[in-house]
Amino acid sequence: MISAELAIPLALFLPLAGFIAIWLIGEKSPNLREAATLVTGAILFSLAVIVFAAVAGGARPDFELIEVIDGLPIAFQAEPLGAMFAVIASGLWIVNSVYSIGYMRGHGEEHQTRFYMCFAVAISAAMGVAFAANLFTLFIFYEVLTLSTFPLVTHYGDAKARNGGRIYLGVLMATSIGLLLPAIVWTYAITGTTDFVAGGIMAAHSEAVAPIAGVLMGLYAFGIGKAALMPVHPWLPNAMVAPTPVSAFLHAVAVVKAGVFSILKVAVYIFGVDFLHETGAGTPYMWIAGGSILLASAIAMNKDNLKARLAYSTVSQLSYVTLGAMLATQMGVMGGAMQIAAHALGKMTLFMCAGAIYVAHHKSLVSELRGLGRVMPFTFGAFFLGAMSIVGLPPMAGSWPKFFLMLGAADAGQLAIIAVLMISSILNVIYLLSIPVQAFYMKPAEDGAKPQGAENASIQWGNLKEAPILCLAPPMVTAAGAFLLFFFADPLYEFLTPLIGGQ
Amino acid sequence: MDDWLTFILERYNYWIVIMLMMTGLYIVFARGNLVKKIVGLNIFQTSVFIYYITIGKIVDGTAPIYMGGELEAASHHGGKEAGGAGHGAEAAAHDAAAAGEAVHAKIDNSALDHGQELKDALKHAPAPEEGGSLHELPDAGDKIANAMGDHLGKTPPADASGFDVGSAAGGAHDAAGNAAGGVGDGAADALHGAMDAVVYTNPLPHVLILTAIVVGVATTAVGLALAVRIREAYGTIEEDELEAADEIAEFGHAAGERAQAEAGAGA
Amino acid sequence: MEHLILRVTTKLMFAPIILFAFYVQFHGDYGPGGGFQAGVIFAVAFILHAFCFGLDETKKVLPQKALIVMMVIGFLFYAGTGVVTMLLGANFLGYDALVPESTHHAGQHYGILLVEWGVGTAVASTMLTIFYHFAGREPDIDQEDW
Amino acid sequence: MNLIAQLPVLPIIIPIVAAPITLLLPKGRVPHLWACLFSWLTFAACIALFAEVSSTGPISYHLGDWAPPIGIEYYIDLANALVLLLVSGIAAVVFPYAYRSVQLEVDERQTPLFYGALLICMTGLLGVTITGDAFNVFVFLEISSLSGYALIAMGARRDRRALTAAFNYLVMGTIGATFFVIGLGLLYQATGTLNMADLADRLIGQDNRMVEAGFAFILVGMGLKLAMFPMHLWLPNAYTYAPSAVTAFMAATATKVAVYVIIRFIFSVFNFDFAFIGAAFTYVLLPLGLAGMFVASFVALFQEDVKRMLAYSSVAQIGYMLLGLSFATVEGLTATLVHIFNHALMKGALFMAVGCVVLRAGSHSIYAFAGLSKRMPVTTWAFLISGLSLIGVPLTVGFISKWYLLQAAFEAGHWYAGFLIVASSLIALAYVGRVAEVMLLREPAEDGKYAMPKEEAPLSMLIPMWVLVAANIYFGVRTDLTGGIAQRAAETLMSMAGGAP
Repeated sequence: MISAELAIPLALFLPLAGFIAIWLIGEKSPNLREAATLVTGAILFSLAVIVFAAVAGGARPDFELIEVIDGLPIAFQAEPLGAMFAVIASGLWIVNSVYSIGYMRGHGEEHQTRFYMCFAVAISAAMGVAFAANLFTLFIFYEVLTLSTFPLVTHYGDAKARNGGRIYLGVLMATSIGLLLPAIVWTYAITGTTDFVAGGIMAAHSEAVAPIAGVLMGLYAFGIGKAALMPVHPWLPNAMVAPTPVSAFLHAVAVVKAGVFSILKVAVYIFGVDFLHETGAGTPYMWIAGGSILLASAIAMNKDNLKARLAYSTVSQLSYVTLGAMLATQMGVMGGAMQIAAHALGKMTLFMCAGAIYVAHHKSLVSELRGLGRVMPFTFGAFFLGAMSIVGLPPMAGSWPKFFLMLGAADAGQLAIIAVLMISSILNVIYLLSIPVQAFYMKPAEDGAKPQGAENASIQWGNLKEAPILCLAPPMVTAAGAFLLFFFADPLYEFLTPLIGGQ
Repeated sequence: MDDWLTFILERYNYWIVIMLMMTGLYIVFARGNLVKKIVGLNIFQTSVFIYYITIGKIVDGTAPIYMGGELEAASHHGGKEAGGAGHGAEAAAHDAAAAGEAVHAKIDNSALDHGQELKDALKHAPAPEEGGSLHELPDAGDKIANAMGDHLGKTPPADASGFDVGSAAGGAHDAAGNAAGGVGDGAADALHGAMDAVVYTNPLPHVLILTAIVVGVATTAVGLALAVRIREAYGTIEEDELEAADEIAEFGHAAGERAQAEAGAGA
Repeated sequence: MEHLILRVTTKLMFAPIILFAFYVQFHGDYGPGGGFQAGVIFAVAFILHAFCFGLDETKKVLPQKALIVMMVIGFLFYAGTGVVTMLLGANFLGYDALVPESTHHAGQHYGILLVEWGVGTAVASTMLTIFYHFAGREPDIDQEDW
Repeated sequence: MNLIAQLPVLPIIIPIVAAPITLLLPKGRVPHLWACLFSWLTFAACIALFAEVSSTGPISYHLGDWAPPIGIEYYIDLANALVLLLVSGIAAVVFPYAYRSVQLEVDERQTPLFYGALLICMTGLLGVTITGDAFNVFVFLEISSLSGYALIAMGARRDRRALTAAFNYLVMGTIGATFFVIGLGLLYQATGTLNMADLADRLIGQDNRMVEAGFAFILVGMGLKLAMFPMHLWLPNAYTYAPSAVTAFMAATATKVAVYVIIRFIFSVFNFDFAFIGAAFTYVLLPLGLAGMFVASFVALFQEDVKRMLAYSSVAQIGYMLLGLSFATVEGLTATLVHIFNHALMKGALFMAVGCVVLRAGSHSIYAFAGLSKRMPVTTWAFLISGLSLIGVPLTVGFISKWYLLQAAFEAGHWYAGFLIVASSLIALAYVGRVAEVMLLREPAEDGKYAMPKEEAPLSMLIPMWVLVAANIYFGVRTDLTGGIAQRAAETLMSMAGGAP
């Protein structure tokens, strides 16, 4: 059994070993190459679980790589939030890899080696973000994550991909260098440290921080562009030019999760919930997050392209986490943290379903999906469960974060936020649940190509045309995960309790 | 009115320097002909040479040549010490023997060394003229010290702050600065009387300027060489024509270039 | 024949100019003068020669290759003196190390002579090189065009 | 001979003795190998010197055994030991790199001259850095500049505009140097000494117009040399048309040394008692640094020529250095010293990468970079990594620079400057990203002017380039050498100038 202390550095370097293996194997033997990816993923997941178990036992394993500038080491320390993120990211990475194999082969994509190499670097960076012991380390891996996913976003290399890539890199780098970096340096200049400390580091320097706390929080909230708080969200819809596995990776596994994860970390371990509450620094951003939730939902409703709709749905859902952090109450933070897990599973399912539909039928518009449920019942079944989770309906995992967020809003006395959450749920129902309903119950449009069997009044098992099994199984697994998480919410709550100061 | 006139006339060397300097700069910027630019540059540099030399010039001073008797030599060098290196009185008196020795160091050494590196630039070197003439002097260190002490002692203490004495002792080159001008003169007169010996011009600026001249020659040579090459490459040395030629070359080129590259890149 | 007077005068002047160059060179040890001035005067003799007899004639006497060698040797003479003093245990150009037991700093004397000699050689050859290059450039453009 | 005692003079003696001998060597490989050998020896001497200084403290070396303030003194403390290390290190990398590039870009008959001049240029830069005598600074400065003009003009084989660029540089450089001499003259007139330490002593309390004028002349003169905005107009052309190896060397060292001279004069010769020093910080260095950062970056954004783009970027980066300086704090000075070092690493690597492209494509236009990743992947990655460093991405030296600079800005209370710094790096992101996109995502030209064979640059160029790229990463993670030393140096300089340590 590997100790948790050892597991952290291994989790960082293992994907890089996988990177080299993938590189060396290359196009010579695609099967071997994919095997390398999967083996890496499996080991990585078990490492993350080891860390998770250790953290659950109350340990805080740490590891210091190198001290770059005096007082600024690249150091790692596992705490509940990070351990949870690591487990989610590495676990979903396996699912995503399996799915990628099916998708990329089903599509006959080029540059597959580069694709898997970049994935390996990105997951390593995600692990770095998850275990970062200070803002400095977090920033480093945050940037590595941005850069390593850039080739994924521009995978097709055509004009559209170039444009999407430009926006992706432009927004993420501009916000991180332009806002996040100054925020970190400012924090460092004031407090002399960037370490994540339970209860926050600002409280001890409240005199210096209090006047600028609002500004600083704003720099963090918008500087962490990956959290896609409006108006720094445009990179997310524009990154949709990438192959679907990439979208799934961006939306569920690593990238946006790294963003909201960072926001939570900043709120909890840099500002500290109490300090945030006292200064009210988060309040303006709470409203912005609330606005972001509603606005993105409204935009999503008007998107006919399935992936675009899901992208805006992500923007909306991410703001739940930001909202939770900015509520500056214990329940809010808890809701935000659980939202990371719940949304990962739910959105992963939806994206993989979208990809599966595309692989099987080359449909990407919502309006084209009518009746398709009769041909792809498993896919749309999974989609339905995922959508339920996102909306927040029991018995899916997504219902818990909503519950905690409402509790948090009530604690904070922000009744309007509760209204926002309610309206948002209704909008979610409209734009997400309508899709499987249409697919199962409505006839396809008169014009346009109709998949054989779509017009049947009921599912005829002989006519099924599902995506390849490697594309189909993963969303079903994650949908099942979202279902199970509903029942195991209590262990997760217990696990995350230290985050909000409990024992 | 008189004050004004005196003020202006006393500083005639500065006016010359400034006029030359501005003339040179004006030529550099206003003339399009490259050779004329170099001429302007030369005038500009020369003004600086003149400036350096005039600040080392002493009324009634002579060239710093070895003149005979050891005592006399000692007194020159004592004087030169204070002026050339411009030590404050305290500094000079503090360790006159050491300082005396250091004098020649500055003189021939700076000449040599400035020269050394320069020579490399154009394989020239300035002449450290005084080098040889001073070689015996360290022996006379004690005497220098004594002479120095005497001179300094005789300097009217009333209007001599350490700094003023130092510069004045050197023969009142203008080192006293604008503010200390009058004081310096007075001190210098006093010293003249006291020394009753040969006063000579501070040689250090000359040595520096020798170096600067070498740099100037080198610059001119490189500049003219470039002008010749430009003439061969472009057929003109008029700046506006050069710019026009480049413009034609660039845009005649660039338009086609872009189209070609776009086509090639399949953009 | 129109240059006859000039040429004869040049021939007469050539040797005295060189001689004066050497005087300035060595007297530089005691009074105004030294390698830089001497080098220029030395070069002037040859430049005068080139004016009256043509550059090709001068190049026969002092070919350009030789000038480069002179330049390098002159410089190395100078730098070499410095290096030698370093090898003898003093600092760079610490002439006293040349004759360490001297009571009246004879090393200074020798050192400066050596250095000046190198300087003179280098300056003379550099001046001539510059002159050769400018004067020897093929005039591929008509005079009027300048 | 006691080698340790003679160490301070070796970085000057070694190359200056080697340089003239290159003229006598036959054309071809030999001058190059000769110059390489001596550049490495110089580097070794500088390393030894640096080790000596960092362990035993400042060294003073008296030329000709004449004690300062009369004799010329070489004075080496941590600040200039760092710059010495930098200049000689870059030279040690550029010299091996130069061979193939020079073969293509410089007339063969001129190669011995080229290497000789490059050695002299290096000597001059080392001399400026090492000397403790103000007039000596001028002399060495002109040695490096004169050889620099000649080196730039040698680019005329590929593009005749190199000649005009060199001429303009010569005019501006000479004016700058002459201004510097005027400034020295005024200081000499005021104090009667040229030794920097002695000058500092005697300037105490002399807050008169002559000293002020002297300072102004020195600042403007060096401003011209270091291409301080708006006196940078000579630089883009000079860097664009010079042979690649020269650009790589000069971009990495020449302006840095000039910045060092400004630092040396402000902190070691003048001091904070002078009101005009504070005014210079507030009204000259700060606004000009900021303006340079933005205007030059912005101009760089629209360049079609990658070399020129990088040249403008250099002007912008100089803005960072001046900005760090203008905070007048230890942190700011540390940031400037760190950035001097780091920027040399990144710009050296970038210009070397451009040199590799020029070798194969024969052009440094951005169109020649189309699809480069498919033709010269090794060069492409070198360019990308150093480009990321220029932007300031973590794990590269650029990030370290930005970090120090930002920290200095916030601690000095100039928080707006902090945001302007990052805003300017975003422009860097845009122009580097533009080239990166062309390299990675465009298809290479199949025919026409920019078509080129799918062939990497030779190893003799790749290895030196990757040494610098590796340094970009290494010093981005280990900052003991840059950050630690720079901080100690900054503290020393600051205490010399009488500022708060």
